Amino acid sequence: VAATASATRALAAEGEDVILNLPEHTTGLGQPVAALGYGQPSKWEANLQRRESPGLTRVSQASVSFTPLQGLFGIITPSGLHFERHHQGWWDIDPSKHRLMVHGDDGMVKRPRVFTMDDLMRLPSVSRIHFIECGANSAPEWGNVALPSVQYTHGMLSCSEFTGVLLSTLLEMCGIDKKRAKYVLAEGADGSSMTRTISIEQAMDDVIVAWGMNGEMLRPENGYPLRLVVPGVQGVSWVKYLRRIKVGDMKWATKDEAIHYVDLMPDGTHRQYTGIQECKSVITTPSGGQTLLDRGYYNVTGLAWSGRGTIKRVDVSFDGGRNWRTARLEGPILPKALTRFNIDWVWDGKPAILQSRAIDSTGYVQPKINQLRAVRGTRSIYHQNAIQSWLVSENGEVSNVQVY
Amino acid sequence: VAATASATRALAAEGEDVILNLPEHTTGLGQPVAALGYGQPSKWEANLQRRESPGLTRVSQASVSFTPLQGLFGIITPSGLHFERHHQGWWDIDPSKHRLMVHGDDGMVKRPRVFTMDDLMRLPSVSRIHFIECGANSAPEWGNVALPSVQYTHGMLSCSEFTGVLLSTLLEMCGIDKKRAKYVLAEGADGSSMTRTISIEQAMDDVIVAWGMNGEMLRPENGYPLRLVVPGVQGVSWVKYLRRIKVGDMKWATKDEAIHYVDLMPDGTHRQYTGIQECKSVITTPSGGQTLLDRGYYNVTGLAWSGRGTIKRVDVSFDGGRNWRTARLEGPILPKALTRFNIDWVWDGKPAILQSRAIDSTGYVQPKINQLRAVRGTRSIYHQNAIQSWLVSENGEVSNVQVY
Amino acid sequence: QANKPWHEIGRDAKPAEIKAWNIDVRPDFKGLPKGSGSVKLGEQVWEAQCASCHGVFGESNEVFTPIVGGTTKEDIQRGRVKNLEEGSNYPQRTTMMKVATISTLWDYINRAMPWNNPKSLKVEEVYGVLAYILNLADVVPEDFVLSDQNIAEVQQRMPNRNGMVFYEPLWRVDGRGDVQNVACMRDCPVQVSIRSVLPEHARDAHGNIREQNRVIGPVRGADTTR
Amino acid sequence: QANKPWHEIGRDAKPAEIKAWNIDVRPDFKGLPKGSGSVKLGEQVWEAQCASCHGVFGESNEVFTPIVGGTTKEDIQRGRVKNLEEGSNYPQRTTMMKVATISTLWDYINRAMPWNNPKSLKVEEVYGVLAYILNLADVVPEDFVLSDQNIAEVQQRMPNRNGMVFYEPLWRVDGRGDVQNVACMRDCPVQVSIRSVLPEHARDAHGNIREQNRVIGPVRGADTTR
Ligand code: HEC
Ligand code: HEC
Ligand SMILES: [Ca+2]
Ligand SMILES: [Ca+2]
Ligand SMILES: [Ca+2]
Ligand SMILES: [Ca+2]
Ligand SMILES: [Ca+2]
Ligand SMILES: [Ca+2]
Ligand SMILES: [Co+2]
Ligand SMILES: [Co+2]
Repeated sequence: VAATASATRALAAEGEDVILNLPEHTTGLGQPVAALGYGQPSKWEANLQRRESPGLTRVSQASVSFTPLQGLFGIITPSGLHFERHHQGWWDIDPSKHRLMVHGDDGMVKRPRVFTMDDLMRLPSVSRIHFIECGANSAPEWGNVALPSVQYTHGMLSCSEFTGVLLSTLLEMCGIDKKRAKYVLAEGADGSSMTRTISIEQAMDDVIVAWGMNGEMLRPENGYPLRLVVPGVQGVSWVKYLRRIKVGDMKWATKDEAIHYVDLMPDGTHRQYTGIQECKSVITTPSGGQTLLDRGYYNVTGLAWSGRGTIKRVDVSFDGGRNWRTARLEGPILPKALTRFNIDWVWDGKPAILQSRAIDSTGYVQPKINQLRAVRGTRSIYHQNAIQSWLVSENGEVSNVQVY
Repeated sequence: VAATASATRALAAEGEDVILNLPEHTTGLGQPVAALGYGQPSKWEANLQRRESPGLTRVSQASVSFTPLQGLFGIITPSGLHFERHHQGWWDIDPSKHRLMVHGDDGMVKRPRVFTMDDLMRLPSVSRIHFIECGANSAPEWGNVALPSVQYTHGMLSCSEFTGVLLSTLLEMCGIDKKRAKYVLAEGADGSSMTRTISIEQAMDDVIVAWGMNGEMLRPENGYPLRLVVPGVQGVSWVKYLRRIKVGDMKWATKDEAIHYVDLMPDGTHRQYTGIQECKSVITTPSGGQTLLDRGYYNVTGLAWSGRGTIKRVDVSFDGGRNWRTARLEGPILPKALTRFNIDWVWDGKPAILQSRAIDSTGYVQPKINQLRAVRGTRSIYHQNAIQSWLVSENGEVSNVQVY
Repeated sequence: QANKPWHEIGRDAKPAEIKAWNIDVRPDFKGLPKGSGSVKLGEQVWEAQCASCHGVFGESNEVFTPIVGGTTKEDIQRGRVKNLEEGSNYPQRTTMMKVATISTLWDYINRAMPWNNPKSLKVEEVYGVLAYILNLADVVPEDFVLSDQNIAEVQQRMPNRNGMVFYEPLWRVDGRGDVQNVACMRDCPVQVSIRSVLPEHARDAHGNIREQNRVIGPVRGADTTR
Repeated sequence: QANKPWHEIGRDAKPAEIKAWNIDVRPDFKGLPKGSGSVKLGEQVWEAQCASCHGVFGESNEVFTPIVGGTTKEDIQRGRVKNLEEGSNYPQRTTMMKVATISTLWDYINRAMPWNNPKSLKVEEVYGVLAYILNLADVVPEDFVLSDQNIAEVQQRMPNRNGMVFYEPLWRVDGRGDVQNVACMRDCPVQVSIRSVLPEHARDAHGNIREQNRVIGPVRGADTTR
């Protein structure tokens, strides 16, 4: 035993075992190409999963699973980890049987039309990178800190390259009454036949009837074979399994714009039709529930986005908002898309409070939670875009706090 | 029977069954969130797989699987469909045991260092979208047409968002001898311990030591947990399972830069160290082996890229290169990344020959196969970046032809 | 202006097809099918097809937030729900407390309920079960028959009918919200102490965060079981 | 110039560690371990560990292109392989026809072969098996002992040693290649007829293309079994 122990010590002094003794993969023959016709992540990555937040909803078919932002890089969300929000469960629809109808009552649409997927995919298409964020992202923290990690505080957020035909192309070919048309209703083919009102201005601008996501078809959980992409607007408007577009002259006050996704104000009124996701950012590493390995240098990294345009600047504070430095932005910086930021930090082992603050192309500066509360109270659920604070304790553990 | 048939006819006159009889997914409850913690493509997409080209190689651990470009959208390649090229098989390496060594003989590196993944992932990182193309992409067609579809003619091509530390950051912190350092050797940890020479200019410019691909860690087939990203340069230089960076003053003439990836010229000499992937493009839909459904309008779409910079313009011909129109480019248009193009086309039912021709930021115009041959002959295997021609026959079937 | 070259792609929708899908009902009742249903019929439907999830009195919090509760006769008169005001101790925000437009309920029940068998109700059943819900909330009497003829009147009794405000700045992309910070960079005014921390019981409520982080990298997940 | 704040990340490499991994051998033989191996030893190694894949005489095309073949005594004198010239009918481009640098072979055999058991050869076995390959190609005689002392001389007998050209424009990102087109837009000069078509037997050689295309969209895969 003594001999073995000293042999081990000698080896350690010489260097690391994983270098000195070549591993099996350096001295053997690996697996063939196309072992997996459709590849999977490494088995060592199994911790990165989308997960439900226990207690948030009562049934999993009307629930949310959150994207593990704590472990992601860049701006593209792996489609397998795209957050989910279903109201009546998800389906894997036979795309050859799927139809899209475009119409309107009372001659609002001159030529009501039906499109197959074959038809739609022949039309002139665009490919654009956009974020999608649930209007209720960060909702549990209007009042106090409630959630342990960035997966649950900010994980109803994803960003993908979408491909499809502009809704304006469809509306124009169906001949809408441009004088009377004010709104569009988008309707899904799931059990809830989810419906949402879109303004005609945005419908004629950058809304996409999309089939492609990150180079392939949409995933079933995200609306295969067809969903609406409404850049900058809360996820619930991005109707999945899109089956119908109806043109009209009045907002529809659908269930999810009359009972939910309405913001309760201090005076007891609800704000209705608050679709825009305002400028927001969050540090993803280090973040809540993570532990720093050591003192010293860290590349602090995070995401910034704005439903109103592009990200112009992100500042980061390490002292709870007293002093700020401007972070590096990675390209591409695109409208209504996530932007990745990075900033140098040397941790001296003392407690520190990390915050990020984004500024968008309109000049809007991401607010503090107390500024939001001063106007909107603590009960509005939706559109919580406050600066997030992470406390790094002396033991290196990072936890969720509110500081302002 | 007569009654049933006439009932069916009546229904058909009224409209389509798939609209009039609501499907199960519109009248039932679907699946819960997080049914799959890591999601998968729709079962209806199973035809889109990466596949080997029979006869190209003799053993599948030293082979290629091709990306199904015929069915992809935008510029991001789904990681599960990223093409594979292995020389001694792939591995799923335990990342906690993986090490990167940076060193050089004779004091070429002042401070030879060993990095764990923990170390590397603390360093300042960048996230950038780049294409990777095998130097042998399109190789079987230097002489004559040989392959039935764009998956096999051009499918050693993918494009992802990569995240990692710039190689220059590592070289600077290890203290290289800037006067004497001329080249860098990159070495993998697989059985072949793949080695490639990189110029110090590029090593100090945009080469990335990457762990992230499309938001998550690299897939095992693509080098998990660490690979080199050498923008604009043929895929074989993007060493997977990267274990070692050595700084030196002479090119190494490794097996894959002295026996393969050398270009045989008409005079019997080989060109050595021909790494750059020059400007190229291809129409992906419609493409070889596809059949148009009908006459009429099509959005013709494809990809363009250049190892020397950005794509400035893509022209498309429908008459075998006699007349050309300029295509729409989708954003973002990034250096050494794929660019998606689209162009309107109305098929009149007559035979047509489709070609695309890319122009990059250096002014280089993608050549015709006869122009390539006039200089390089037909035996150089690598760097076949000729204009691709697709013949649309009267029956709508598209086939691979050469026209110039 | 000439038609685009893709003008002929797709096909005209047939009247029966539009009819089959054109189910939406607007706040002005455009789209509402003619018909009626009594509270009594509604009670039968509710007990057979809704109560298992929503509770016999629409009070259940098991499967979803309660449908009924928290509204008063006074609310029905004012058209504003007092329990939505700050300081209210009512434990839930029920459907009837929030919804301002009766069309929303008709449309939604018709398209989406029962949850596990949506679009199975007949028109009179939708009227009836909505009448039943409204009766539970004291909006209509027990012997009421809701119909396309009287629904506009009932709308005038919705407890929160005056509770909605259209807030344009968050509807328009080019709007400007009501909350904005300034980009102070040095010695900015903040309180030194931490205002809120993660409650101890919440630390482990989402499982062990250690198992939700990568096994390599600059950080590890904290072992939240300890 | 000050160190960057991340200067201390990582750790110094230990000499034994560098030695364990520093295996590359350059064309100037930097990195080549001292030692030697005979053709005779190489023959034993080859027959036991290489021939099953590469053939007894390095001629096999079963697992990879042949290692040996296609070179002549004349090539060895000239340092250029005639069979690489245009019009040659030699069926394969073997390793020995192409490789200009003997270091490449030493380095590669040492790091990668045998394919299913790489890095298992002793230094003298690498010298020996390389000597054996060179003997098969008539570069060295049967009784030769290859060593770090004489390898530079043997380099001077490599059949294709003068066959490599460094082509800088495809090495440098800012280079400019030798083939370029002009962006003609109207009435460009092209031949009307098709120069090459997919051979009939190649149509189905990759499986049925119908099954390699999506079941929806603007196109279908052609049924290439018909
Ligand atoms: C199997 C369970 C189940 C049954 C049966 C059921 N519901 Fe529901 N109901 C739900 C769930 C879950 C939701 C929330 C769906 C969502 O998240 O969008 C809901 C939502 C509703 C809502 C909207 C509530 C709100 O505030 O958004 C109404 C109204 C409603 N149900 C009425 C009915 C009626 C009427 C019936 C019977 C005809 C019925 N439900 C049967 C589960 C059920
Ligand atoms: C199990 C099969 C197998 C065995 C055993 C094997 N090889 Fe190989 N060898 C291969 C394959 C496959 C390749 C090509 C690898 C690649 O694609 O990079 C190769 C490549 C080579 C090459 C480079 C050829 C070229 O042109 O790139 C040399 C030299 C070589 N082997 C020598 C040897 C020697 C010496 C041995 C025994 C000590 C050996 N091989 C044993 C399969 C084998
Ligand atoms: Ca071994
Ligand atoms: Ca659950
Ligand atoms: Ca340390
Ligand atoms: Ca049903
Ligand atoms: Ca095979
Ligand atoms: Ca047609
Ligand atoms: Co939502
Ligand atoms: Co290659």
